[in-house]
Amino acid sequence: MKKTVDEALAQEFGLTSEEYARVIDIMGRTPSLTELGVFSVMWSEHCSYKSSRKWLRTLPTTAPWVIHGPGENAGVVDIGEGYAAIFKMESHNHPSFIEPYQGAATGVGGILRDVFTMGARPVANLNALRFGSPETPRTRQIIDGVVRGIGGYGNCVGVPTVGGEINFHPAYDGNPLVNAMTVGIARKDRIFLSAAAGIGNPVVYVGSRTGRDGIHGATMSSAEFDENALAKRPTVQVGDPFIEKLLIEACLELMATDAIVAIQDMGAAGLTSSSVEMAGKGGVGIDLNLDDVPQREPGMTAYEMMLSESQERMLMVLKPERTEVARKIFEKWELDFAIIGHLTDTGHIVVRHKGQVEADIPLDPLAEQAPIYDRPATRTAPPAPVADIHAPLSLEDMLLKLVASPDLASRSWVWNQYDSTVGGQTVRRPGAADAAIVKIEDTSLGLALTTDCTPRYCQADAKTGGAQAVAEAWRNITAVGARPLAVTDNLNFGNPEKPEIMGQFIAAIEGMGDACRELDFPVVSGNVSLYNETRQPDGSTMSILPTPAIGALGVLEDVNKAIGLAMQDNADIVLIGDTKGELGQSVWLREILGREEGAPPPVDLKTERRNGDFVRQEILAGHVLSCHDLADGGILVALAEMVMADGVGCTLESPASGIRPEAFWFGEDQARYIVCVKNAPDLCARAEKAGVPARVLGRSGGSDLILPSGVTISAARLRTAHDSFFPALMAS
Amino acid sequence: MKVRVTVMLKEGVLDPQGKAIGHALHTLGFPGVEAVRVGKIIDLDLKSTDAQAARAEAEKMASELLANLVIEDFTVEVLG
Amino acid sequence: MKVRVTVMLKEGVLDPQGKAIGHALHTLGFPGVEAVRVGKIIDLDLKSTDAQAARAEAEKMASELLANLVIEDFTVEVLG
Amino acid sequence: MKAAIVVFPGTNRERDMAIALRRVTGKAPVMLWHRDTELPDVDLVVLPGGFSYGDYLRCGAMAAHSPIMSEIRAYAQKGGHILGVCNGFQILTETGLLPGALLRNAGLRFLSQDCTLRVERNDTAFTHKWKKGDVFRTPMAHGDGNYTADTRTLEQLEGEGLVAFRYASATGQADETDTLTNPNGSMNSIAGILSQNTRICGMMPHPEDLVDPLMGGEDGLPLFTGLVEAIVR
Ligand SMILES: Nc1ncnc2c1ncn2[C@@H]1O[C@H](COP(=O)(O)OP(=O)(O)O)[C@@H](O)[C@H]1O
Ligand SMILES: [Mg+2]
Repeated sequence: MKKTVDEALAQEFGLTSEEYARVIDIMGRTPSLTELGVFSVMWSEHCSYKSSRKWLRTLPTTAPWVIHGPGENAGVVDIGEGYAAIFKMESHNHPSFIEPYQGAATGVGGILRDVFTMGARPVANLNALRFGSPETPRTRQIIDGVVRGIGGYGNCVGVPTVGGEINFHPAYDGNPLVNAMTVGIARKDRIFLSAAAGIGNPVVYVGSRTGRDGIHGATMSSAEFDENALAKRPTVQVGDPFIEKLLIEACLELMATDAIVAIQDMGAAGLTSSSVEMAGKGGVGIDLNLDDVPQREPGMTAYEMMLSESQERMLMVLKPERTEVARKIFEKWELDFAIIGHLTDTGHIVVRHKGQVEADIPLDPLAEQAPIYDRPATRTAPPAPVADIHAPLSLEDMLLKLVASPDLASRSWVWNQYDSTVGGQTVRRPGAADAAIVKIEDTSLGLALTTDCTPRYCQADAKTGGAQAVAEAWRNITAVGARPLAVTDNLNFGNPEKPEIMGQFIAAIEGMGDACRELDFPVVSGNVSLYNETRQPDGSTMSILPTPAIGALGVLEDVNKAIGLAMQDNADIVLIGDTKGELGQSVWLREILGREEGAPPPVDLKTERRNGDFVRQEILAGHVLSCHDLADGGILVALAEMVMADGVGCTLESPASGIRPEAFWFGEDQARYIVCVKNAPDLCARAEKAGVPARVLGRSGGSDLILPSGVTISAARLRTAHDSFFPALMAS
Repeated sequence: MKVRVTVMLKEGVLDPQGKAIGHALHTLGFPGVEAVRVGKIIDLDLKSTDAQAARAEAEKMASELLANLVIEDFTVEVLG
Repeated sequence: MKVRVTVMLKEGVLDPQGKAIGHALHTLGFPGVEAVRVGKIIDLDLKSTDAQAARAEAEKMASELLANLVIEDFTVEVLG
Repeated sequence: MKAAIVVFPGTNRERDMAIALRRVTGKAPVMLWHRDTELPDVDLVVLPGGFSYGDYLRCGAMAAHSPIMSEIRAYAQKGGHILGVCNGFQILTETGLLPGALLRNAGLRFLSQDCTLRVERNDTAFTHKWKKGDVFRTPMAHGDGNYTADTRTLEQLEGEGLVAFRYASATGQADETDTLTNPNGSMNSIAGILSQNTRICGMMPHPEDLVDPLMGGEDGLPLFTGLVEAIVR
């Protein structure tokens, strides 16, 4: 199978004519097949961020506590006591549609490697998921596979899965989103980077063997390449969490020695991107001899090995005199270990196989001349406000319907398949607080972790939606008493070559950037997933809702001060923040009136900050028994969630707000929290001083939620409604 | 009719189980093992009394549910 | 030699997987399924070139590791 | 009490177990590697939870053949105390040190949730801090915890009182057919069993993950404080 390299092949590989011309210019000749493969993956959207880079650069990425921002395998922040938290989120959307179990599983595997490659022991996983209409059988299959896959991988490697989020919308029918986040912990002075150094130093391959998995998964289908080979060339990668677990332990053991100069996981575009990036960052050349690459299948070509996306592999540059120490460690863990090359001073990557030079590419132009596009963008006009609102049902019927609706129903069916306690450090499991809390062993520190995004807000107004996603994440971390430190993002959008999609993308980033700046919440890592579109039977394409998922991290200096969201007995219930009754794009509007309309609730970042800082202070001062931030579903849904958590009820007062009841109870105004306190008057006095609106909603006690009308809904009844959605869906 | 559906990973797809078992057999003192592949058997008792029909039915079940054709192949065998 | 070890749950041991598959097949519109049992295949590539020896070796592996005789039975078949 | 924890490739709850043991003994347990061929002089050997060998083939099957297991067998023969939790329990059944087997959960899904256990006897090193019939909460996290045994084995276990813990309701009712209280479908709601000399205990749930109020409670602690008291040198 000898393919001639020409422009047509370059196009099959996903390069444009101009890009191919640039390749020829850099090489000064027609590239070899392997070289073309290297260029095409390095210049793919996935590796080069060619449509997004210009805009990503506008995000704030620094703060005194940021140790490494974007550009490394994951973001690194100082959390105190000599420790750093290392975290990142990454998508595996397309693979999860093709093969939900393996797609999601390998997504978890990939993000774990991004984190432990920097020297961190992974301590928590989260996952942000978006599925199509729950009614379709294919959605159920995808949910089943994705949840099993995330659990199958995370449970086996022994990293607790402590949080995440799930939304449903028909826009995800052909494009489910699987965004996985990993958080790890390292000593602040023991962080490993990927820049190679030391001419002559050995380049070492460890982990699983290389097979023909996922070759060119990112840029083209291999079917066109050679039809007969399709069966032999699975684009689906199969994960082996057992090997990953060994790899984590072996790498951490090696990292405790001083053998490593640089290390990088082999992610997308495997050996190509890892070797090119390590050498490129270090400003050195690299020679690889593929004869020495551990191979799973006979007869693999250089092209196949360079582009394989086989999982559970890492590339390292070692100090030559420590190579044997390293080899012993990997032998102990029964993993492949091979010296496959060395660093050079040529500034080129040279790939040899069976005595032939299969590729010889200058690294600087490969990186520096990678395309960057400033794609045309059009902004979508903000939607008109909603009008003609009326409540067709009683308050209790609407509440019961909402807590059972797909986006608000209990996710316990999902998280009960994820090991959330392994490690013995999980202080708050899923559902117990707005952010999950994981203690850092041998310290008093706790990490607060969450993922957030409200895609329907982003669809209506991408800028507000981008800001809201960041604000909600910040609020969730604040609500447990933690100090928000930094975020990672996963920007999931449609085809950037469409001006309106590019417009959404740019607007969402503007909103995110504004919020991150105002809240001192820099972006330290992230991932972009574009082209999330499905061709419709009529030839048109359907794009997903713009989904800039935010993963966020905060720290508690004293983890004992963390609080949860469960209603506490015999306490005052106070609402913090102002309520205007924003029903545009609300869950209420969609679930009760069947309308997806209006403008999302405005995000006022100064208010967000003031209210949040106040709540956090109150929590850390020990005045707050429990706290829940307000989001989807508004006040009444939040109260119901607090009641359901531990079965402690409450009696609500008439709001006398001058707002329509449904707008008061279900409006999704931002920057709000509900707190349980022993002494409401004192809290309200302090709030007034701080310029923070606060009002008493009622008192806790009993086991019923009692509405101002006197109508009583038992915690048990709420729970039945809340808990039934997932099991019923998945049993059908 | 009794029908046996055998499901195996496609050639080239990583078989983590097979790999681990092969490894374990080596350390257990079976150096003569060169490769291990793991598969699934689904034995079906079908009402049908016609071998032809039973096979067709089983093939349909296999491609719709029993095998994941993205990564697996299957064979059907009528046991009688 | 290629040898196939087939491991099935013992008669009488509950097979929840088989039951679930049977159920799923019914709801998928295969009412003709009366019972389903699920088992495992372990295909071994052995260095041995002697069928007799290969079988003996596989039987030893099966009873030592591949099957748990408390709940499972196995059969060995030399594929050649 | 000197304790050792055995680590197999794929073990992942050794740290949790070490924290629980350190909490009651005040010192770090000895960590053993599956290829070790010598057991140090210890009073308790713990096989912790995890996915030894990825749970491939059968949970615990490959670990049961590790070099260290022949030492542990000899240690058992001499009357040593062994605790196997989750994957450790599976390994103990695969080695034959405890009877029966652990099948895939009846619902065919991994179960990570709290369950309640009823203490069936309190005259063993593992259970004496409780009263017979006591009920306590503990997390469980497994895909294959559905205890099964043939009728004779089951009769023997019950007849000789070798069931240590049963899944039960908060009020202590055990019902094999109730998926709420017996989530994995175990026969006779069996969650943990003992060897004939009551020195070996295997159980599926994770008391080691509930030994600290910060993590939600200390319901699992009596197992460990009890071991320290019972096994005095
Ligand atoms: N995919 C998931 N995996 C694990 N936990 C999840 C997942 N989706 C939601 N959760 C958990 O369910 C709870 C409620 O989620 P969500 O409604 O998104 O919270 P909020 O609106 O307060 O941010 C949280 O504890 C969250 O971490
Ligand atoms: Mg959230």
